[in-house]
Amino acid sequence: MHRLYPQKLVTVITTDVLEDRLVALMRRCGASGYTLLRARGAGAEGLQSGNLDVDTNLLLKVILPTERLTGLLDELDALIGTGYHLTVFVADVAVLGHEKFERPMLA
Amino acid sequence: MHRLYPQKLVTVITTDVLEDRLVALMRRCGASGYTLLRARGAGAEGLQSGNLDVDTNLLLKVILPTERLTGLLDELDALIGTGYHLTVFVADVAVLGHEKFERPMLA
Amino acid sequence: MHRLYPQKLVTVITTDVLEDRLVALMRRCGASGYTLLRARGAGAEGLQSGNLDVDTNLLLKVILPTERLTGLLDELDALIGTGYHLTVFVADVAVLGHEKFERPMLA
Amino acid sequence: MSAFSNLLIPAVLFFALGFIARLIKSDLRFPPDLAKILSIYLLVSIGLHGGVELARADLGEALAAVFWAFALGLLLPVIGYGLLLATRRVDSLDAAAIAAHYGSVSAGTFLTAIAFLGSQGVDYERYPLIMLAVMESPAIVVGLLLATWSRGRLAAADPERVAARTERGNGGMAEILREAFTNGSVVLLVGSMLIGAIANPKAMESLHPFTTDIFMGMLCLFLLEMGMEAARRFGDFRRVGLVLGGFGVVMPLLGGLIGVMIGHSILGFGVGGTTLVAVLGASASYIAVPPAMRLAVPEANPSFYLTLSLGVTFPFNVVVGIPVYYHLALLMAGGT
Amino acid sequence: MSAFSNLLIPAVLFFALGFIARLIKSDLRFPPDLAKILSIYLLVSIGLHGGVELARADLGEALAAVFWAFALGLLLPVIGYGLLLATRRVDSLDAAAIAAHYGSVSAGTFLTAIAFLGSQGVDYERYPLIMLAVMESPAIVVGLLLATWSRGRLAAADPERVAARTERGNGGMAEILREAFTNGSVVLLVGSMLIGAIANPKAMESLHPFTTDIFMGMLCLFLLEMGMEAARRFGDFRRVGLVLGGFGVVMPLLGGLIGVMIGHSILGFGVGGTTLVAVLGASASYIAVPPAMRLAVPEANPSFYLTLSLGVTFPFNVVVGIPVYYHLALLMAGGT
Amino acid sequence: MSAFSNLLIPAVLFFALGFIARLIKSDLRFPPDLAKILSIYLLVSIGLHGGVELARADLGEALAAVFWAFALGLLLPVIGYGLLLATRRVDSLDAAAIAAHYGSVSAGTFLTAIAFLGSQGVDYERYPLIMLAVMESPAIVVGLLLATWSRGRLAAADPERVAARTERGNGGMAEILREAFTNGSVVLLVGSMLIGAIANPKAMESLHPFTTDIFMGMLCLFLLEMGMEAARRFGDFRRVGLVLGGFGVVMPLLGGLIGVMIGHSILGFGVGGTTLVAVLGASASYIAVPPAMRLAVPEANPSFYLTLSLGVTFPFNVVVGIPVYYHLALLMAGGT
Ligand SMILES: Nc1ncnc2c1ncn2[C@@H]1O[C@H](COP(=O)(O)O)[C@@H](O)[C@H]1O
Ligand SMILES: Nc1ncnc2c1ncn2[C@@H]1O[C@H](COP(=O)(O)O)[C@@H](O)[C@H]1O
Ligand SMILES: Nc1ncnc2c1ncn2[C@@H]1O[C@H](COP(=O)(O)O)[C@@H](O)[C@H]1O
Ligand code: NA
Ligand code: NA
Ligand code: NA
Repeated sequence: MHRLYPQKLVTVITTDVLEDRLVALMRRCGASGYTLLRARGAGAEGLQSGNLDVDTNLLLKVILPTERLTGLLDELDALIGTGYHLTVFVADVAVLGHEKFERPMLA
Repeated sequence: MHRLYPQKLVTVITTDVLEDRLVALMRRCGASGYTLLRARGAGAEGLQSGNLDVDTNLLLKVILPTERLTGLLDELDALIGTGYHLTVFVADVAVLGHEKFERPMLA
Repeated sequence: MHRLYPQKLVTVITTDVLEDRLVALMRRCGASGYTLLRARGAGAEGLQSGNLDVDTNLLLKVILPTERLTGLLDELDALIGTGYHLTVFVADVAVLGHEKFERPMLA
Repeated sequence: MSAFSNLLIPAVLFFALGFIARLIKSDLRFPPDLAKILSIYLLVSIGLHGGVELARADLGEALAAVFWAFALGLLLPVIGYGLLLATRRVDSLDAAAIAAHYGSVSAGTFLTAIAFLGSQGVDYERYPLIMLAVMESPAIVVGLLLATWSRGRLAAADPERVAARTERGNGGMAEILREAFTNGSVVLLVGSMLIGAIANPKAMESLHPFTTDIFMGMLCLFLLEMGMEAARRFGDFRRVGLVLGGFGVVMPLLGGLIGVMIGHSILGFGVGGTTLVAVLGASASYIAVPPAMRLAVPEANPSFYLTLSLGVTFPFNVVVGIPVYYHLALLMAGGT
Repeated sequence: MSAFSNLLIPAVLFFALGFIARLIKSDLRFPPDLAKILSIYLLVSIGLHGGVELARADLGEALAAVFWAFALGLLLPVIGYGLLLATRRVDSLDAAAIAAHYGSVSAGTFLTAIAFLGSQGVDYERYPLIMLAVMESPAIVVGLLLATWSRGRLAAADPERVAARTERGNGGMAEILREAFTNGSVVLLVGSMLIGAIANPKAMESLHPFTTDIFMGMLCLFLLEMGMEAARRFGDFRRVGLVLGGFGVVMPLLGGLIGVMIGHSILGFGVGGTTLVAVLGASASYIAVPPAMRLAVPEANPSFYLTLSLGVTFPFNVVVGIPVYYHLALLMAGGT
Repeated sequence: MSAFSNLLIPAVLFFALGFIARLIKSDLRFPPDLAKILSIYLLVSIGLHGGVELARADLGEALAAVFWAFALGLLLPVIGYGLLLATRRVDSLDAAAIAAHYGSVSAGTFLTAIAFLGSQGVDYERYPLIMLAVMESPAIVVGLLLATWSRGRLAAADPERVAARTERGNGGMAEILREAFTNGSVVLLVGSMLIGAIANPKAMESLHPFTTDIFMGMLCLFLLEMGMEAARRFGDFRRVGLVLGGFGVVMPLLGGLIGVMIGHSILGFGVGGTTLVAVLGASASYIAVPPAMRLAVPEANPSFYLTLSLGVTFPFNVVVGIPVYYHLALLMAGGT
């Protein structure tokens, strides 16, 4: 059978104005990397049409070993606590080559 | 532990010509918001290279409380019934701040 | 109840230089289609800012009947074996209209 | 000689470059938005030019041109639909969707024809610019009517299959008309034309470097990308097959012929204007009509209409068709 | 007559076209990056022009212009904040974020005003170009100060709610200043201005076709997209309500009036220059300030400030405001 | 003085602006496609110019230029590979991938050099334009050969590690050659050059405003973005270390020296042409070669070659290198 290992996939959707802050947060939480997608959408803060610098969303995906999840969620919670609007959800995934996701990014 | 609540993540992939129709559908089904990503791809309808207005795909993500899922799937089924090609899949996710996803968007 | 059938969603994140190769691989593995999203990110190979041809990532999503998963993962493993960096993860999803995903693409 | 000189026009050469780049499997790629940006630029620029001409135009002649543009847009899809059903290679909904493309026009082909006339030193009437703006919508409407009618016939034959569809419908006739006339490229082209017609002429002059001077370069880039796109679609030719592929060549020739007759005999244009009307008849839309069909005739398979319009008819017109229509126009002019 | 002729300027007409396209629910869409690309182009071009003027400017007059630009940028948000709190329709953090937009400027509106003056054959002083570059940052700083102050008051009233916030903070004053002055569009505008001022004049001439000749066309495309964006935001009007919507009209009139007084009476500009200073006062930022507020005042709801600045004040200024400020300037000039 | 005047060229100043914007952590960002669009524009424009020159060129001289371009493209990667292995900071596959970049060229650097010569009022031969188009591919081929050879040596040393690799291979030599010569930017540059050479000269003139008049402005925007990108890469300097960073400065000096000798002594160019050949030798590719290496030498870490080529060598050449090569060329010219 394949070497598929269970890990957590955390997805964050928010305004792309927060990009630098979120990336710093990922580093702090020991992620081995992260992926950013440009997004649009709508929600409590209204329409994000993606045409202006201020109304473009980003969707961040990060795969983490389960034991680092709590740390990440704590930080995201704190960010939400200061007033930022984040859509955050966690899914169970099975990764190929799990060691890759256990090595934190170079600072 | 974290306040992670189980909800449903529905993903729809189709031609972006349907954007307005899908967004209206999300509102009708009581979603609290939605996220759109630009996509390309291929499938039964051939290549969608993303270079022309007609062959760009969109990928829509919506998080819903489980009890609203059936209504949404009914509508999507109806759309498929009229001839549109939609790729639809549902995943279980755990969200942070579940009340957020229970408040329908303003009409 | 809805006709939701369990299938596998495989996500591959890597440099978009590999696009043609990955698409060919999807065809070989009998996928009924695939979806590509443009992405940025960072990982072991450093920053992929998305501004140059060489540092743009792509995120590929493919839905497969469970029995075709092993073939796909074997091929992806082989690609990783030749030195390419791929982030690969598999999730369980429930699809609408499962026959759609069982018909391989036209070659 | 003139057929050959077609291939010395930069715009045509860039189209060929794009096509060849795909054939030799080059990894040349355009960012996905570039084609969209260039096509917005081209539509706005042609619109403004058309508007300036409109403001100067003779009302009677302009109305005649508009009338015949409408007529072409209504007639050609019906002919195309008939031909397609006769091939027995597509069902009637696919036929309706494909046919609509041929009643509309391709701005890229039209502009290449203008560059061709320029390189031949042939002058042309400006009315075809107005006709271009008019011809997008009628074909969409006819296409949707043909589709509705086909659906009715299919429903009669097999009530099960189209039940869901007829029940919910896709909006009535009013909705169809609204969509045909508010189509993005129609709005851009017609809107720019109105602006060109009513705006302060001095202010319009300040737009000249943007809309005219750099125009040829923008067109070259656009055709480069379109060459790649055409080759990509041409690769789907197998799906379409030889008979249907033949339609992609016969239909523009037919449309071109009808266009020559209308341009020369009815509208009384010279060789240049007649060539342009022929190109309006011959060319098939790949920008405005496809999304409209995708929305309103979802049962039709887009790879059919995109392959035919973009992969077959477009390159045929750019490389072979334009000089042919020009020679037809010359013949007619000589013949009177 | 001059109010009407405003509507014959292509740039204004394209704005209207974009607005109308959304109203009639056209499927016209711009690729998401096009607005960003056009706005980079416009900022660089204005910056270079401003720089060339700066190099030629009288130091004393330039300093006076800069001083009053600062003053406007500091004063207007405070007035706006007061007015907004008086409406009792938004809480104080929303008021701070909205107010900041009105102390800053909209390059699109400013450029439309220049096109308007051009169409009227009215000459203008170049100092407002420099003022434009200066006015982005002070308003951001004031906005952040107002937000910090509001947060303090809220914390006093309800210690629970803002606890997390005050504890972690959003960076101190130094950070706020750094962010206000390294804002992307500030860097682009001020940087291009410096380049325009120090670069080799002969080399600058080689940029002329890019920065000047095609400028009007680029502005038209930009306003077309902004028209669509404004209409999209205008659709959120319900959320904002009539009273707040009224602020979006009253505030620019007030800012325009103050601008006319500063331009005419203090800086001693002619009708053209005075009109431009009025537009600086009247217009609200929709490019530089919103991201700054989103980052630093996350508690404020962006749909308020975007709807007001982009959906109400921007169209108001482009269609009604500019001719009004021009007439005010004429009145003042006549009155002396 | 001339070294200083380099810094008064708008293109160089915009590069600096982009670099500084990142250093001061401005949130200035370009939409991701803008750099790609600008680079397509620049390649097409240089290609067309080169083609026009090619059509006029003396065949013997052109062939000599092409021959020496090939020679430079083949020689420099070999030198670079040797130097890199000597540093003992990278393994042989990384060395092969990095070295390939230095045999190829950077169009951005080349164009900045042309702007520099323009600002100095120095004329130049046109053959280097043709050499630019030729130099992309040979370096890719040499890079792949070096990588294949390194892989062989690694396999001999440690058969396990590269087993999978050698077994499946990455396509044979034929595939390598095809990929090197169908590389997107090679196709764009060589294709445009052919079009420029064969197209109708009158039609080419209509492209002039697009390819020439607005060129400098487009170059400035491109360099602005590249300045940001260089700074971003420069931030990865730590990963690369001082020794390797030193290579990023020594290698272009070496390449520039060899280029000066070839340009002056072998090809007999004047100061302008010699400077440009030096820049061809000195500059490192950051557009064509990186994707080719990424595909064909996946074992090499892209952050090495991108940091060196884009973060070190590119800014070094733009700010320091070009005036240095120019002075070398002056020296040589004086010395004969
Ligand atoms: N129910 C939802 N499903 C998917 N995406 C959502 C949902 N709610 C919000 N979002 C995304 O999260 C962003 C911020 O949401 P909000 O904070 O509610 O404005 C929106 O612009 C959407 O892109
Ligand atoms: N098996 C699949 N996996 C992932 N995406 C798919 C799959 N099949 C179809 N799609 C996506 O759904 C779009 C529409 O599919 P289709 O209706 O089959 O043409 C395609 O263009 C793809 O982007
Ligand atoms: N832990 C992670 N979570 C999400 N995406 C990742 C992760 N690690 C790597 N990636 C993505 O995969 C790409 C290649 O990763 P790498 O091979 O580690 O450089 C990166 O550029 C990211 O987009
Ligand atoms: Na037609
Ligand atoms: Na203001
Ligand atoms: Na080199």
